[in-house]
This record gives sequence, structure tokens and C-alpha cells, in this order.
Amino acid sequence: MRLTPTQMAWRAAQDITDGAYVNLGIGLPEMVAKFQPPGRKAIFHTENGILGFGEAPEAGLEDWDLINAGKKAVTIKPGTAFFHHADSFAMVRGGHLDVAILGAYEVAETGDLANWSTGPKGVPAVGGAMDLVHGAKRVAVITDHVTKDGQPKLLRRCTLPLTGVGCVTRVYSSLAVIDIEGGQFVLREKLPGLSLDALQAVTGAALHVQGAVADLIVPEL
Amino acid sequence: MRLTPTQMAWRAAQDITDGAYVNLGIGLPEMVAKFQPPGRKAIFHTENGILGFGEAPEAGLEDWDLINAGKKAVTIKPGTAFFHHADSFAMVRGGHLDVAILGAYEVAETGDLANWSTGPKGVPAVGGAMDLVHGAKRVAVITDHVTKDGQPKLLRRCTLPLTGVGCVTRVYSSLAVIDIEGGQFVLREKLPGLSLDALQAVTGAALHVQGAVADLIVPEL
Amino acid sequence: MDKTVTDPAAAVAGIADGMVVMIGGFGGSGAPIELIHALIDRFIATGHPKGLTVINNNAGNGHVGLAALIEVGMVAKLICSFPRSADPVVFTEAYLAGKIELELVPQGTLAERIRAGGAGIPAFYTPTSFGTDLARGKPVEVFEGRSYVQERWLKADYALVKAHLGDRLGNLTYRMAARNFNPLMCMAAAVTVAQVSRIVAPGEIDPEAVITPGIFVQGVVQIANPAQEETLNRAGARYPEVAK
Amino acid sequence: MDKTVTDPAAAVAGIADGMVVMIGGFGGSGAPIELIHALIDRFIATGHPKGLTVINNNAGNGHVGLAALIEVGMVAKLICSFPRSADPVVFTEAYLAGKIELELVPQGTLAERIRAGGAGIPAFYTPTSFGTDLARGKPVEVFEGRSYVQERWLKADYALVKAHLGDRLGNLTYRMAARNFNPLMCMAAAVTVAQVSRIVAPGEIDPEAVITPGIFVQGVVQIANPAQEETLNRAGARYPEVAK
Repeated sequence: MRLTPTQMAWRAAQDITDGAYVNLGIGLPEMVAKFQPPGRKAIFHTENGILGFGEAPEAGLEDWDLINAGKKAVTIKPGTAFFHHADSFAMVRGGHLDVAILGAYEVAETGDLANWSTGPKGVPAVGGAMDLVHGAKRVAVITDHVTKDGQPKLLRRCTLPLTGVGCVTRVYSSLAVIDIEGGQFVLREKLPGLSLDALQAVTGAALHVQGAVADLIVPEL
Repeated sequence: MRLTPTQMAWRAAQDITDGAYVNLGIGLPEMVAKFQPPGRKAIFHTENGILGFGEAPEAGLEDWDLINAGKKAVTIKPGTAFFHHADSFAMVRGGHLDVAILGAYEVAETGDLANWSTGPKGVPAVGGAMDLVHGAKRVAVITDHVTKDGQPKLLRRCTLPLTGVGCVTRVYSSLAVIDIEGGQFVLREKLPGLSLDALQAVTGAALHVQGAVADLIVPEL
Repeated sequence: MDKTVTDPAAAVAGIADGMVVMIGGFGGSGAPIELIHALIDRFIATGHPKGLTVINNNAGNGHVGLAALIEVGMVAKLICSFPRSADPVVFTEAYLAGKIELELVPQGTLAERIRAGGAGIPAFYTPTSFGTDLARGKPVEVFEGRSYVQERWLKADYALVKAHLGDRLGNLTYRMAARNFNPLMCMAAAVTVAQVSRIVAPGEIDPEAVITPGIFVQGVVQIANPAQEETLNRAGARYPEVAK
Repeated sequence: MDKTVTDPAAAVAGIADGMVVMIGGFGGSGAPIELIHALIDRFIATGHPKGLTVINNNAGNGHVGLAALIEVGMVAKLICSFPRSADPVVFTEAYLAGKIELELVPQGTLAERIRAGGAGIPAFYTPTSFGTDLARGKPVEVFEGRSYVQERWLKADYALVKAHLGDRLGNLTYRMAARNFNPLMCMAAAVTVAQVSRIVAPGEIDPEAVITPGIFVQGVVQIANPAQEETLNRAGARYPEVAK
């Protein structure tokens, strides 16, 4: 029993306030945009120079000059703005984004994030991740709680090359919602049927409890 | 017998090639724009964010959102572009201007320029001069050859606070045209009636002669 | 989300004693006169805010706008490039009397320091001012055989800017050379308030034509027929009006 | 002054062996496909230019544009942030075979280094990459209690960019997100050549709407119906065409 990627995205979306400026990483985090609670409208930023873009166009109506950082076609809507890459990363690096939500290979209890390189083999690619982790006011991660092999992705220290040091403050995993505070994982929510011991067993660093741990309840999606 | 400010401006204008990007300092240098030789069109830059602006409007037709660095009203013409101050000084500092022509309190044979402060008394003001002297590909000065008291303004070393170090390469004075090469004043042109000795007598550093010295001949203006 | 602010008084209500305030404009072009005057009104009424550090290219002209802000005694320090004007008497007297501190910055360095503040760049190197009094005490480094001066970012608590069109998301356009420092200051302040000639609906500004994207703007207030400093000065205006 | 260039071949004729060439675009948006293909044509015909250092955000996709430039063997080194794509086989094979050098740069740092090159800023500090492998060997300095990495400017001999409208003075506009790195690269190259969909008369571009002022552009060539990388790749295109 664990959350689907869609459900993780739904949970992450519940923490985004109305009017927040948000950058969603390529892949799974992009899904967060679909689950904004009623009455809230975040404004989405993409590294390649669009603020306030809209949803994907219908198939066949793509304009390939109007894409997001994942090179997927998007649309404009009232209030959209275009700008060049230096201005785009001024928004990022200058601390103007409220939230960045990224994927992860590993997250450490120190807030360190590894999400760009699986090591010396293959072709490395970093994109905008290293800028985002040091720019947005809040950096959160969406990730399966464990690897495909069942190994913990939440660790005392990252083993893979770092994307950023001490940058992540919240993890939305497939099993739990965990904050990073003072160099510790602090458990905020976990799946109702999952014991703390069972969760700790698949987590690579100590889970701390401060006050109540809420049930992580998400809709069927 | 010496050139008027207008005549100095005329002489400086003769060295500006067609299509050159030019910044003219506040005051006397601004007059250079009026004397472009037939068939040549320079493109004028002003620090406050206009490229390719036109002449002053008729009195009464000023738009005070359309001014030059001297806060005088200008006009647009086909091909004008507006931009903000950081882009404007990217043009300056990034070496994109072909020529900057400035006024001077003092110029040294080293190419040092002093044109922003007459010392600790009064209110200092620097504007864009310090950026221009290190940005434009060619930095020239228009100046009376001597001060109102008859003292040399072309010196071995500047005595006033510097605007820039080793930046000036040509001086259009009221008596001569002088290049600065290898830390020396090299005389290129002088008024026809003026002897070399007489010119040297009002110059605060040695004038060197390499090849012919041409007559500095300008029209009545 | 609606960043519209009802009036200039509300727009400047959050500016507190001792804050750093960037004020847009180059001379009168792009100067947010009505916002500055609203700030003066508050000071006249309440004695606050005072002890401000103001960042502007100039130091005011005549007895309106920035000059008036200085004249009523609200400005402790001015960071600018060119504190001269047609009528610089207010700043000149305050400066020579030791009533106001001046940090003089070359104009391009001023622009770049403000952009750096907005872009998360704490320091950069420039050839400008190398070997001059204005580089004194600053680190110097040689890159590719040439000497450069290290300069630091500038940030502000507030930016007061003047734009042309604005929408309720904060997207802005400017009018001709009134653009100048305004877009940079929007980036570099924790709170930016823009006075605009007209508030339009989102979408009325072409996405290609947006100069300042709304992410850099926290408040937009409409001033339909903004005063122009040059016009006020030619009419001999003073703020606050002496006759009051 | 007329910066119009008659055709893509003439536009790229000055690019010599070993030069540093910036190529605009983010993926296919804003990629100057026709200029790249003209450069390939020259190489096929003459064996030059070769040994190029190319700066682009990506590393090509499929077998057209930048991927084709790499595939024919013209690129010795690539400076980019994200050498992955839907079909990255060309770069991947060249890289894993040791035939091409890669300098990987975070995307915001890449943009800022290019802007710095254009703006005369030889170095700046950024928080990006601090504590990571990509900061290795770079100076680190602490400002206001936080650590930053010193990064250097990037300049180029040539920039090949794609714009929307251009006039003979070199003023340019772009189309939506095809703007991306293009305006920055215009600033940072000794010679910038822009392919535009339409050359218009000076004045037809509103002075407020100019994104790249002509001072940053040395040549403008009209390509009325530019190819789009995504469309070419969906059609399985290759350059040069294999059938030739």
C-alpha cells in the first residue's frame, strides 16, 4: 500500500497557497499543477522563460515555440509573460519563487538533495535543478519512499552527487510527508495503515516525531 | 586664435564612421551629433536607455519621458529602441559602443582622465562617465587646451580625482588633435598659425611628433 | 490574486523608519511623484517614516518628488550616481550641512548592483572605477590580464516605481525612457509598489510586451494623470504646498 | 547601415576552425536550424569549420540541427546544461566514445555567464552548485553568512540565433518562449547573425517592443518559413539527407 505518483502530486498541491509562484520540476512534479484546490490559483514559472502559462494544448495544436522546461507544449492565458533566460533565473536565484517542487534520487536528513547524476557512467545532465534548490523560498521533493529495489531514498547522507546542500525542507513520499528541520527528518503524516516502525524500517535515517502525526489521506485518482 | 566649442565638436565628428555606435557626454560633446559628414549616420546611445534617438524636438513639444542623459528632450526615429539601465550599461561595459566622446578637466599622457570631481569641496557627481571610459572601444575627449586661467589641461599626470586609468586615446582640443600612444602625447594636427613651441608651452607634458603634423582646419560655424 | 492597491497612501503605508527604499526614475522620467508625495504626507501627519536610505540615480530637482522627500528631512542616506540637476539646492544644502550621507556610485555599477540584488548575485566584478577614489577599499582582482573591482548587490525593503500599464497580477509596461531603473528596482526590493497610468485586465498586455513580470511586483496603484517633475518645476511647484 | 545578409551561407561564412560558437534555442524553440544547416553544408563541401566549441542549453535531438552538427564531427567541445532529449543518441554516442568534450553548467549559471560576457562582467558569485561536483576547483566566498561560487563570463566568436522580426539595423523580436538564450547570446558574441522570419523596415518594430537592440547584432538573414526541430524529428528527418 503506497501512494501513486498522481496521489503524491495531489498531496503536494494541497500545500500551495493561492497566488504562489511555483516551479515544478520535469516529470512527476509537473503533475502537481493539475490538483490545485478549488479557489486557489498558483502562477507557474518555467525556466525557459514563461510565467503564468496554461495547460497543455490539445494534441495537434502544439506550438513548439511555446513549451515548458520539459519541452512539452503549453499554452498562454491572460497574464502570461515571456522573458529571456537571464531574467528567468533572476526570478529563481533572486528568491522570487515561493515554491519549487523537484524529483529526487536521494534526500538526506541534512536537506541535501541528489537528483541529477547517478554517477560517473552515462551522460550527466543538470538543467535548472541546481539553481532552483538555492533560489526558491521553499524547496520540496516528491519521490517514492524507496527505490525500485526497495532501498531507502531518504538517508542520513546522500551517496550520489549532490544537487544542493541543505536545501530541501519537505518530502512528499509515497508513504509519508516528512519535514526537514534542524538536520532531522520530522514525520508529519503517514499512511493510516502503516506503523511508525514499518516506516522507519524503509527510511535510511531516524524519523523524529514532534507532536501529532496526521494520517496521510488522499483521494483515489 | 583657437577653436570654438562648436568647431571642436565639428572636428570630432569627422572621425566618426558610418554606422558607428556613439555615446556623447553631457554638454559640449553632445554637439558632435550635429556635424556628421554627409553620407554618414552614426547611431547614438544614451545611458538612460535609448539607442538611435533623434534630434531635440521643437520647444513646447518636449515629452519628458523621452530625454537623454543630460535630461534634455530628444525624439525617436525609425529604428529607435528602448531598454532599461542594466541593458544600457551592458552595451557600455560590454564593449559594444564604438566611440565615447567626453569632456575633461584634465587628461594625462598616460591616457588617464579626470572629469568628475574638482576635489573635496562641493557635491561630487559621477554619472555614467566611469563606465563609459572602460567600455567604449575608443574613448576621446573634447576640451579647451587650457583652463580659464590659462593653465594646461593636458598633463604628465592628473592632479584631480581620476575618472579612469589609461582610457583616453585621442584629444580634440581648441588648438590641436593629439593621440595618446604608449604613454605619450602624439601630435597629429595643430592650428596652422600655431608653432610647435607655442603649443608645447601651453601643454603640460611633452608633445611627440611621429611623421607629419597636419593643419587643423575647420569651417567657420 | 489581485495586487491592486486603492490609493497611494495605502501603497506606502508599510514603509517604516530606517528602511531602504529604491525610487525609480532618471531625473523626472519614470519618477513616481505621487507615491513619493504620499510618503511625505504620512511623514507630515505622523512623523514617520524617517531615517530612510534612498536609492535613486539622482538627488532630486527643485522642491517636489525626491527633492521634497529630502527637504522635509526623511532621508538619512542617499545612494546615487549624479546628485546634480537644474535646481539641486535641496540636496546640496543638506549635504554640505552634513544632514545627509551620500554614497556615490557610477551609474552602470548602480544599475548592475540593483540587478544583482534582484538576481541573487551577491557580488560581481566590473572594470568601472578601477584606479579611482570610488574603488577605494574594494577588492580588486585580475581576470585575463585586466583589473576589475568587486562590487556588491543592492537590495531594498521597498521599491517605489512608475510604470505605464499594469494588470492586477503586477505585469508592467513603461513609457519610453521612463523605463530606466524601474524594472531593476522591481526585482531588488522585498516589496515593490508600482504607480501606473492605467490598470488593465490580465491579458490586455501582450505577453511579449511585458517588461516587468508580475512576480517582481507586490502592489499596483492607478494614478491616471501622473505629474511630471519637469512640468512641476517649470511651474515653480513645492511639495507640500507652502500655502497650506 | 544595412546589416541584411543575403543567405544563410553568407551568414556563416566567417566561422573558422576552432571558434567558439553560441547557438540559441532551448530544445527546438528558438533554434536557428537553417543557419546550423548552412554551416554543415560548408563543412561537407570544404571540410571547415571544424573543432568548434559550441555553447547551447542542450546537445541536440534526433539527427537535425545541433545534433547533426555533432554527428558530422564539427564539434570538439560542448558547453551546455542538459545534454538529454527525446532522442539524444548522437551526443550520447559521441560523448561515450570520447569524441566530444562536455562542460556541464547549471542552466541559470549558463545564462548568467553568457549575459556577463555580453555585459563586461568577467566574474560573479552565485549560490548555485555550491557544495556540488560542478563547483569543484572554483573559488568560493562567503557573503553575509552564505557561501557562493565564483563563475566566469562566457564569450563567443559567433552567435547564431533565431528571432522573429528583424530590421536592417539589427533590432530583433522573438516568438514566445523561443526567446530563451537568444538575446543573451546576441550580447556575448563578437559577431551575431540572426535568422528572422521577416525583415521589416526600421520603425516597423515598436521601440518599446525591441528585445535585442541592433547594437548587439551584426547580420540579419531572412528565413521566411523556418523549420522547427520538433516537426523535423517527428518526420524522422536527417541532415544532410542520407539519400543525397
